[in-house]
Amino acid sequence: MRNNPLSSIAIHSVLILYSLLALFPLVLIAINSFKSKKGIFRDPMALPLGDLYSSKGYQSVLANGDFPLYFGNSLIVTLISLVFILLLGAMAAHALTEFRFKGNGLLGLYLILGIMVPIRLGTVALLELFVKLGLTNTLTALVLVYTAQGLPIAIFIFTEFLKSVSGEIKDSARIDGLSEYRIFFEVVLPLIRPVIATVAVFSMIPIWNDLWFPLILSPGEGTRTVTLGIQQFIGQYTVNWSAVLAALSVAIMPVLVMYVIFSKQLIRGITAGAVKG
Amino acid sequence: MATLDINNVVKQFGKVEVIHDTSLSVKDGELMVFVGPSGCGKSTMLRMIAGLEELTAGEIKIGGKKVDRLPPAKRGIAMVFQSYALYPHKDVRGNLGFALRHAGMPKAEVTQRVDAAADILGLGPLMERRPSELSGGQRQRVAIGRAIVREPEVFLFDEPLSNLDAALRVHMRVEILKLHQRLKSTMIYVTHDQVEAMTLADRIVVFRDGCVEQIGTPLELYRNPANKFVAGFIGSPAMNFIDADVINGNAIHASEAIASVPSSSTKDANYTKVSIGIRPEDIQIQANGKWSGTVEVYEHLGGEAYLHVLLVDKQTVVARADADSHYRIGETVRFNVVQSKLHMFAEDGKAIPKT
Amino acid sequence: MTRSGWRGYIVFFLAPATLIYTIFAIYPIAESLRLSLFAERDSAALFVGFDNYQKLFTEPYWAEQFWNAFKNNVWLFVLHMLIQNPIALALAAILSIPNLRGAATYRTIFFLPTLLSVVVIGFIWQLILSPLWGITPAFMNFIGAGSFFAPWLGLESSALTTVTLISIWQYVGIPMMLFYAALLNIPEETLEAARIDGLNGWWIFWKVKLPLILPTLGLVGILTYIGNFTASFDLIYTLQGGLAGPNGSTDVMGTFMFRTFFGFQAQLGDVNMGATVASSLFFIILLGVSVYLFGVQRRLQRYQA
Amino acid sequence: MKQPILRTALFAAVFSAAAASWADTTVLTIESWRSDDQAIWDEKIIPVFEKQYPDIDVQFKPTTPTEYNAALNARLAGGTAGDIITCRPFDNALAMYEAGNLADIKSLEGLANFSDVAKAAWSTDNSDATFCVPMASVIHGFMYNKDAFKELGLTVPKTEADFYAALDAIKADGSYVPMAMGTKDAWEAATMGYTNIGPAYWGGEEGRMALINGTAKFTDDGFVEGFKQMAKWTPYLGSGFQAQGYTDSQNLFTLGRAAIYPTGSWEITGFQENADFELGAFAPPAKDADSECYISDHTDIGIGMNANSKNKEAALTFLEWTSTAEFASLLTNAAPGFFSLASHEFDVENELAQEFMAMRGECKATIRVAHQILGRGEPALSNELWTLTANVINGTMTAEAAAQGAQDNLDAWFKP
Repeated sequence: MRNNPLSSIAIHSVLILYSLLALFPLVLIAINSFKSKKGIFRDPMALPLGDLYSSKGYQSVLANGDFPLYFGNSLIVTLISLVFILLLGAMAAHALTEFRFKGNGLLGLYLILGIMVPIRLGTVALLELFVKLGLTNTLTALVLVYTAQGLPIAIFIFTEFLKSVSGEIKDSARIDGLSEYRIFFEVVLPLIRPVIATVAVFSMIPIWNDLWFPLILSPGEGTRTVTLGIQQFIGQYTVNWSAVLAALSVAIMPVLVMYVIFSKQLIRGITAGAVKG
Repeated sequence: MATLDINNVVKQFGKVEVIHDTSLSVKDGELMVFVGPSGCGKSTMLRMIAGLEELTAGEIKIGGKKVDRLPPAKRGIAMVFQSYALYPHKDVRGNLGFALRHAGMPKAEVTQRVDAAADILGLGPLMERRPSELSGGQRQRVAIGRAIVREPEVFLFDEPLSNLDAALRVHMRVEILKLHQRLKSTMIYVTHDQVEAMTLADRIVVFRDGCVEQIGTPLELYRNPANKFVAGFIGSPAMNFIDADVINGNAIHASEAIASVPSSSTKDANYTKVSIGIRPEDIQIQANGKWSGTVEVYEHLGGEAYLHVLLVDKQTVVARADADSHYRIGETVRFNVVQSKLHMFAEDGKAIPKT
Repeated sequence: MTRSGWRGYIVFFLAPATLIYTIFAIYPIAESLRLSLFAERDSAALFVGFDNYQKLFTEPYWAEQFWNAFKNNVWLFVLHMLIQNPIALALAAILSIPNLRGAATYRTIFFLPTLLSVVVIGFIWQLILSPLWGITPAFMNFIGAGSFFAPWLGLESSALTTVTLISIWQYVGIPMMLFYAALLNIPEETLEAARIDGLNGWWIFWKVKLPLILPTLGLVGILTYIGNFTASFDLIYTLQGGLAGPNGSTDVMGTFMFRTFFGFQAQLGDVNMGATVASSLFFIILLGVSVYLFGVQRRLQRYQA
Repeated sequence: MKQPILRTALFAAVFSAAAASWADTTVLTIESWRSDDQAIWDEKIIPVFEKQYPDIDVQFKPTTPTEYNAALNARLAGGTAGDIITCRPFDNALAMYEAGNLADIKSLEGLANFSDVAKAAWSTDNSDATFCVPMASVIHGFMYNKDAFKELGLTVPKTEADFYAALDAIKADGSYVPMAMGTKDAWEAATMGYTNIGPAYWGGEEGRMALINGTAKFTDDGFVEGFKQMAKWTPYLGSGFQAQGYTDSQNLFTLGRAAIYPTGSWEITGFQENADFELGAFAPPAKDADSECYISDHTDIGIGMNANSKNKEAALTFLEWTSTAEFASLLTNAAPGFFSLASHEFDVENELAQEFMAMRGECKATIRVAHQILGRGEPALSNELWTLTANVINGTMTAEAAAQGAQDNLDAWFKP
């Protein structure tokens, strides 16, 4: 598109308008996290100035000295699950698209069945399984479930993109004498880096924000995640909204950082990696 | 540097047989071109030689050694792909040296070989660039360079020029020819372009529907096509075919006898219809020619010209004309054919030998 | 690549994913879905074949809930397709303009809502839309449309649409990213060619870019379809509660299933009927995915080449 | 994996009383939906118990109420649930008992401290088994802004007529929303509306028992009148009440913008913390000056034992303790508004709580109408009442239709 100033103004107006729509609720969350509950409802739009200002929310989060631990747990679980989902998912998708073998199509379909029913329904069987394995109240249990939960969609997307990767480059690597393993790790993985970033962004959000499985599988003090930790502020009749908003304002930071990292990868991958045919 | 032998090779994908019992051999240092329309099996054959596809039956030998169960890297081959297949995340130097480094060759030797190859192909100034920063021709040269550094016994080219524009294609064709003369190595070159085949090949293999139609030097194929398919495929513009009835040993077209059917053939087969093949260059426009037709299209290429002539029975023939004379559309022209250069094909497409 | 005999690497690539997935996803889900063929009689599980399915589709109490939830899901899907995906595509198209200033910042801003936990999204939108705390009423008065304000989340006629719009606000970032990646992948030459052909920005988008990213459109479509049945649960459960009020008007397959399976307040969970609802949902999604895999996707792929 | 070690530890504790080391501490985990009460348990209740029983370490591990039932049932099925389980009343706990998850604790001596009415909420229909120690009840009624009433010169209403007169007066004045209630979350409509004021019309326990015996129907006048009252409330609610959630109502009232708040005693702690004005409470109005008033004194929380607990002995010790006067007093004073169900005499210090307690003397008590026996249909009648009542207030359903809907629910499965 040619850069005439008029259309440039129009474009930025649209973008700024949508930014406002996206940001307005977030700004509300941020400013209200610095108010007491009464302050929030007295005037939700007001800036937390003067007697409206209250750091009680943050204080009650900090007063609970375990929050750094919860953050650590959430990070560990999210990152390790992501590594598994991306690596194992890409490996499986690679095998499904690259090799001809009996049952290939069926296995491909089998591997994406999991998209169709929320794994949450299998909670009881999962819990019984982890009790048998002695893995309740461990982060390992969460990592395993999230990996299993994230794999189908990852395999689905990876397969879609791998189909369009040129076969010749893999053949070329074979002639260069690379083993099938090295072809995957040294040729295919770098090629699909942008897709990996996309799937990473896609997969990390439900893991980071999940409440259910931490609640069932690892509710123990040492293995609580942030979302589970926040639940202590949500009661039957009284909800400590200041604390909830404070905790969630902080909780968005790690995923935001992860998103920025991944999306940089995505853009760099796309613009630098593509070889036109 | 080696010979290549393909013995009774068959290839099936599932239940579909795409290569039927095929045998051929390539001599040491020969540049053999596989040519044929798309889907004829030429690429599949190449991929089987490379080890990228498995044989269903038969065997392949390189330098007398059976290789068809070996992985690609152990066969002593190198391959250049249509899409170049460069590693996008490595620069030119990295791409050139990748296979050697992977094979564990000492660094110094890798550098020496890479530099030598870069020298041959004039890649010197581009060594630090990534594939995305190269033009199509440059990428193609890197792809060839990558094959050269491996000093293979057999080079395999899979339609390497079809992604390039016409001018560059001619240029690269010459470069490959020069390369072959310089390296004197055995090469197999797959293309669907008969011009490339004619200009490059020591010998050509014509494929159709998974079968070898004919093997021979370009001139052999041009002069003595084994069948109507090869005759039509080799040569540009393509050979003209005129349907004729056989009456009393003569091929009759438009109630004129074009040629006599050799008597040696009529003994074992009783032809009633034949196809007469005439190359455009074997038609002579002459004012007193035996046949006549009207000019439909007049193509002037500068050094030569072609007339598309509509005959009385609505068949069209293409004739080469004198570049200096001038013709109008719709004009009636008369012509003769060079009898000695006529080809004759039976109804099953097989050439009828000239006695 | 076909080399017969033992190809260990295929096992190497497939086994880890298949194992983890089978043990920790398929096995537990199958265990649950199996329950749809059983019923509880005197504290013992009794095999009843397809009785539960018959019950689900014939008994008015179940059938009404099922079709209500299904109908709501269809509406949810339609709105996401008509609003979310076009907005995502438009934003992605604008962001992919070469040398756009601040593109990375915009992209991050647009994605921010997607990163938030549904707890806080539920809270903040209820606050914003509430008739009591003044945010939306004040805004609507400001633009002179004050009389159009209504307690949208509480009215049967508008609750579902309102919830859907919030969901769109939250999730628009994901299709936007997919579109964005696809648009960046279009070779510059193709666009140059179009420019030489005399197409302007709008037509280039319409006639060149759009057809080229059709496969991504298909992918986004099927992901929207799946998400519409599975991911919509959390937001509705948080915003409208387990009964998906008012009067069931925001009930979708996800909330219906969860409520039936695990129970809600005084309502006890019924794992057998819950599994029946879940299995039905499974087949609905499977149907959609099959249509995509065997119909839509192939056609799109052909277009691509 | 841990079991053998734990069991060995228990053996050591039982057979060698001298072995007073860390090894013989038994850890008891309490499952509860009362995350609001975390501090009360951690700081006030548990320390008192642990002082008396130093070898038992009690941990209060609540789950958010919206997830409690689902999460607890999953944990019970998976075998990872806590030893002590906080019980919802009636059918919900009964189902857990019948599924073999709650132990029969009828042998507990302390149960003698509770009335049969209290125990009925956690016993089988024939009273053969009792599976939870009754813990607390909540009393329904209305809270009001005393300052607002003073300002407008209003007195506490005793009868239906008084009640609407007061509402009219507040509405006419216009500076307050007469009544803080919304229908978005639906449950307030049924719980704080229909089952709050309804007993006055259907005659409290008598009416409820009549439904159970089959001598009355929801379509009878008393029950329909309850719904009619709901429809009458609509004009007194704030604008946009359809989208007003429970949190909104709470804040509307505590910020001093509404005068009357139909509610229950459970709000006492939260409201006293947040309101800047003086709070008062009054009982649901009687039909007229000659009629009696009725309150829902709802048995709300019990506490029982996981039938598969590995620490049964310690768990029973703890349950026994919860039936003592000490626990009753601790709980009621730490969580004013949750009134112990024990027959012990103890003092309640909180004045507002006293006001609610006083209603027990003035009015006849009953429980929420659909909770016992009647709630076993599909959907559970009390859930159905949420929706029906909300519909009536929203004006999308007539009182008669709502009553018919409730009766239809019963007819579908209920045999008196």
